[in-house]
Amino acid sequence: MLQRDTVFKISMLLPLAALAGYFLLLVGSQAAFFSLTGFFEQLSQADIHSAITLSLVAATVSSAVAVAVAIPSAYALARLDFPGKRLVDTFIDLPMVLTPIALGTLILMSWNTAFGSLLASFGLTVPFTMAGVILAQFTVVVAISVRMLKATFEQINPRQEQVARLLGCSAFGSFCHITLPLARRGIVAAVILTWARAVGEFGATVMVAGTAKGQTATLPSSIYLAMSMADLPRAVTLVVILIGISLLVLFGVRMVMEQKR
Amino acid sequence: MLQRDTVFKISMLLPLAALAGYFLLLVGSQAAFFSLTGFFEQLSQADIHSAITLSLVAATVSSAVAVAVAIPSAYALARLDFPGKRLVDTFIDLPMVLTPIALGTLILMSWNTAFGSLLASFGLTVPFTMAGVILAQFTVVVAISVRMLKATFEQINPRQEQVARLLGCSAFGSFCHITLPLARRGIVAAVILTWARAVGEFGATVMVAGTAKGQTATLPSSIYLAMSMADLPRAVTLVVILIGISLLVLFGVRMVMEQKR
Amino acid sequence: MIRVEQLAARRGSFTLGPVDIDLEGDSYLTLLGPSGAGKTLFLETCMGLISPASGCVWIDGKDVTRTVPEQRHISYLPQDLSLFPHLSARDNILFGAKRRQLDKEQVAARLAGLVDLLDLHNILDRNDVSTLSGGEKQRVALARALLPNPRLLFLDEPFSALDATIKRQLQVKLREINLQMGVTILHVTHDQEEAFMLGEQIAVMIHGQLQQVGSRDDIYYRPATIDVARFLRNQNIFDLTVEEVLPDGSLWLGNGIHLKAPGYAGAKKGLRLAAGIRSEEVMVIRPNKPIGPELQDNLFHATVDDILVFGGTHTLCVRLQDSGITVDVELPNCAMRDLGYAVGDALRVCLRKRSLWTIPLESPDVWKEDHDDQL
Amino acid sequence: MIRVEQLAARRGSFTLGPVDIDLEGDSYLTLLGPSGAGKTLFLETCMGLISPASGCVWIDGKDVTRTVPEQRHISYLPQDLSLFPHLSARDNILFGAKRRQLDKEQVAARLAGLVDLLDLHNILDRNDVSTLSGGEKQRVALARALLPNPRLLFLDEPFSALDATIKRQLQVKLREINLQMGVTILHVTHDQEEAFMLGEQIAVMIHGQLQQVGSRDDIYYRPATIDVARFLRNQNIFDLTVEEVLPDGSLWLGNGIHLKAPGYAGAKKGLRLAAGIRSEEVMVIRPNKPIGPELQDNLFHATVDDILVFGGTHTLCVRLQDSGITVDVELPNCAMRDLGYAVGDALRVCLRKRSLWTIPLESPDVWKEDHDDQL
Repeated sequence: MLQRDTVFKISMLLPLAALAGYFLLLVGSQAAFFSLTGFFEQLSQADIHSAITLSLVAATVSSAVAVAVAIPSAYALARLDFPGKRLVDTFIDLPMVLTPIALGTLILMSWNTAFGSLLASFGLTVPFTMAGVILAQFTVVVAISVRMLKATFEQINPRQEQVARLLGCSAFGSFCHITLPLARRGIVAAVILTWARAVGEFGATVMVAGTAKGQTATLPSSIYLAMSMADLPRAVTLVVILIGISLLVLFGVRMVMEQKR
Repeated sequence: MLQRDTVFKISMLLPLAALAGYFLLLVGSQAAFFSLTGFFEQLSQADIHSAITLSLVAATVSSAVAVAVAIPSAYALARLDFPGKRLVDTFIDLPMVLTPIALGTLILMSWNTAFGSLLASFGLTVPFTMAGVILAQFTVVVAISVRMLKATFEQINPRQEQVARLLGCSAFGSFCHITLPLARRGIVAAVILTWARAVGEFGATVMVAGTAKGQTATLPSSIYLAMSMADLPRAVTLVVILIGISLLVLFGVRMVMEQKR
Repeated sequence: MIRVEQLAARRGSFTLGPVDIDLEGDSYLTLLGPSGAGKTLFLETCMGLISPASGCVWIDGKDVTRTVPEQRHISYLPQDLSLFPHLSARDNILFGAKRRQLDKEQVAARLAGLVDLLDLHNILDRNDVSTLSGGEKQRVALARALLPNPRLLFLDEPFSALDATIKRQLQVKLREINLQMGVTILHVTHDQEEAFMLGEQIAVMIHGQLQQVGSRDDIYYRPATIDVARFLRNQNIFDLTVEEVLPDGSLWLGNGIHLKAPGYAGAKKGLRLAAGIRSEEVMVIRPNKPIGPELQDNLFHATVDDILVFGGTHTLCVRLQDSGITVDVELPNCAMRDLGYAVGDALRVCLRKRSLWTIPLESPDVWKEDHDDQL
Repeated sequence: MIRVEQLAARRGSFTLGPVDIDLEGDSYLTLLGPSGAGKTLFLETCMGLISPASGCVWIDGKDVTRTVPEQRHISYLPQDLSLFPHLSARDNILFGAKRRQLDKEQVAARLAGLVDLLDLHNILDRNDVSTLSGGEKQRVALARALLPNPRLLFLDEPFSALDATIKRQLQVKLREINLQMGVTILHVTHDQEEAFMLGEQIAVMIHGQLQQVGSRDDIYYRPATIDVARFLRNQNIFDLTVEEVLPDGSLWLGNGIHLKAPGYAGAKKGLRLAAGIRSEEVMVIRPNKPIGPELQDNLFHATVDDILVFGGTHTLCVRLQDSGITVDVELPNCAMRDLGYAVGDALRVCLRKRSLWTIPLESPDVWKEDHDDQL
């Protein structure tokens, strides 16, 4: 409406449009290599099957454990006061800035410590096993989960929990009857995004569990294998699956967050 | 103080403590393989030098470009209304949920499109070059940058910009004189975290640019190479460098965000 | 100075206006209304921060409806002040002058004048404006708004966060600024005392509509709508019908209670209207006291139902004997001390004809408006 | 019912107390103070949501200082109501009964009673409480607080978001609940009218300190500290010294102005004190009118400096001729109409001895407290 403002608005919108266009180009660029028959042909192969299964199962387990640990941890960071809180709050972000490759290396190295022996005594072997895939994914995604849930809990008015206390709830009761229901959407969003990150995890997984076809090769590892063998049809198939999952996740999260009540 | 509350608090704090302990264990586990003489010996080698240089230069360039694109984009998402805003806002998060491996594959595939020809006509070759490292890092980190800056801009009271308008600023003037100075800390934090993510990027980089020693091998790629050749002293050195960078980044960001004014 | 014609705007599901207003130079208008009435949205639309859905804004005779905010030359003091936290107090105040590249000597002279007027001597060189006290922030924000020598100043609830003493000082200061600097002021507030003290004219906005513009006495004693009457705490509002138009133009109204009221143009037998009287205008007469002829109309026997005690006043809730209708009567403490009423006492009350206001009702729906919220 | 002894608490750099208070059963105390005075923090500490830094809380004779909130059996209505958005109106109201596993029949009977009392018939089955109007939310929250049949009800600014008509209805309802249901109410507010209307006793909290607890007249006419006097909008406050203690105990005070004031225990020549008079208690006397002996003291010749016009009252700012001191005089509109003063007019004012309050000052610093904020 106001001409001089329009120039400003356009100069802000153009970079955004360019960025969105670039992403669209990336997503579309597989179309040149994609064929529907090839896609279904690939899907019927056993090692793609096992990669899909492994990815979904491992991601589900690792993100479930991550969220289960993250809910109380995030609540503690959001609501409770304790000595060293700032230090812990900062340190817990480590996996968000440290490359997954280094995290994977550290997991392997920790295998030689008392921690590894402890896991081993439970019959859990981490290097080059599915347990390793899950541990690698958990390590990478748990921090994201804590961060998202902390923001969720911080948005809940503590007054609601306090009123519930005075109406007869214990601290635990008000957490279950008030906090968790009010955090519902944030928790669902955290589960979805954590799961998506776990599905896409590559660096740590490849370090800890390797890329043994049909055993520890997740979807991302399988892309890496396919590309390193110049098997484009397979790579395209896997990329399309992952794009599909990503778009589902993105719009799923938006739907959850915009839900009424 | 109140006994029944204490039980609740402890049951919230324990998972957090366990998590922090686990991360501490991971960070500490390299100690078994670490020796100071070995560390400096490794540091003096040429290909480690070049990996450090490449990582720092590429990450600096890619995160600078990412933030430069993200500032107007994030402002547009935070303040302006335009058709399709919700769609763009959702889609722009794609690189945050799509695995970097797939992103890297898509970049390679887009090399065969008009976009690739365009870049090539400028003399830019992406596959297996430093330009490829930068493009891969940029693609992975730009969305994080937009997300962080959008949150920053949303926290600034638009009333401040409006008052500046009435005191004689154009839309662009109020953006420069009010919005940017007020977003200062958020922008610095975004730069640091974007840079850290770029330094740690592995999946897309390895797909696009490979791991050619002394040429396109970044710090994470070098860890991967070292581990695959079972060169533990080298891997430990690189991991320690990356842990150091990560800790600096984490505490740097916290300092920036807690700064007065 | 500023004229607004059929201005309408929308925000979400809220609709403002259409609003018409015409503000002369040097005048002081307070825009009074409950929170959520659209007062701030109205200011924003006048300033060009929001595009109007329809209507025009003229400033100094020029149509500025499509002009960018920075060229409307309105100074604005928002409710949260919006001091720029990254600038010192001095740079905050000088912000407008720098952006508009005003003559430096003139600016320096004006700054010195404002420093004296608002006593900014000890504040001017403070670097971190967030450490200023509430009143200090207010004065810096006021100086920032006044430095460009505006002809038009918009104030949005400027004193809502201040304590009573400082608020009064700044209110007096504002009146002085209006008179001495010749700046036209449009002052938004939800505080009735503030609106009445400062506004030469008062405009009442409720539910996005400008319901009445007038002098203090108009607004206070002659509300134009039931919403205005309620918002201005008229406790005694009756739903009545015109029973007779008397030869002198006055009206006999009835519906349980029978009242003689001043007439209005177009009054006809059978019309429905709202009538009311402010509770401090109701006269209380002891049972056996002789009374003059001017109090013979609208005189009722009543009993005290309830007594509400306030700081400086009491409110008697009295029930009229014939109709059972309850009337609130406000008495200053000194009168209450003399009269010494208790619950159950008998007395007479007079709803003096000249104190009654009437509002013709076009539709009976206005009575329902707040029905959901009535106990 | 509830007794608090030397209770102190901290939040950030703010310190509350130490506070002592003793509230009888069935009583209604309003805790009045400006925002930021620590009123909410005080409630939270009493309820056990905040650990006190020191001091004790007794409820019904039991020391509950270390008891968890849910076992203190206090019902709480916070300022934002904090209705549970994921529950229906009915489930909100019944939340406490379910958690405490109260007898179902008793609960049903009590619910029916509350539905009648608060007219919840059309609201009870609403699923999304966020769609209720302000007054409806208020009634649901009140019902939720009252359902467990509390003996102690804490209200934190319950009506601050409501419009005047609905506010008054709910205030009257609250008084009824206090009297009929025998619930002891501690009601926090910054609204003086509300505090005076509802509180049998009023406690004034400023800067985290309980500065005065007393009846309406005590608070209104005999403030205990200068902070209280200022907060209650005493416009006329003088800084004086005792010049003479008269044989009947009254005092001659001076410092520019000379006033005869009621005495107090411990008054001695040379002591410094603050004295004041409410502006509506200042009497205005026309220049030539004869006056009775009770007005002979503290009578001053004065001129009108300024006139502030409010809704139902005018305030004359008059300057006393001898001392040059300015005194505010509040006149109701009817008196102002009769007297018809204009700026510059001469008149006499009487600061009646019995209307004067005095506050002995231990340290002269109290005058400086707000100095930074004075224009």
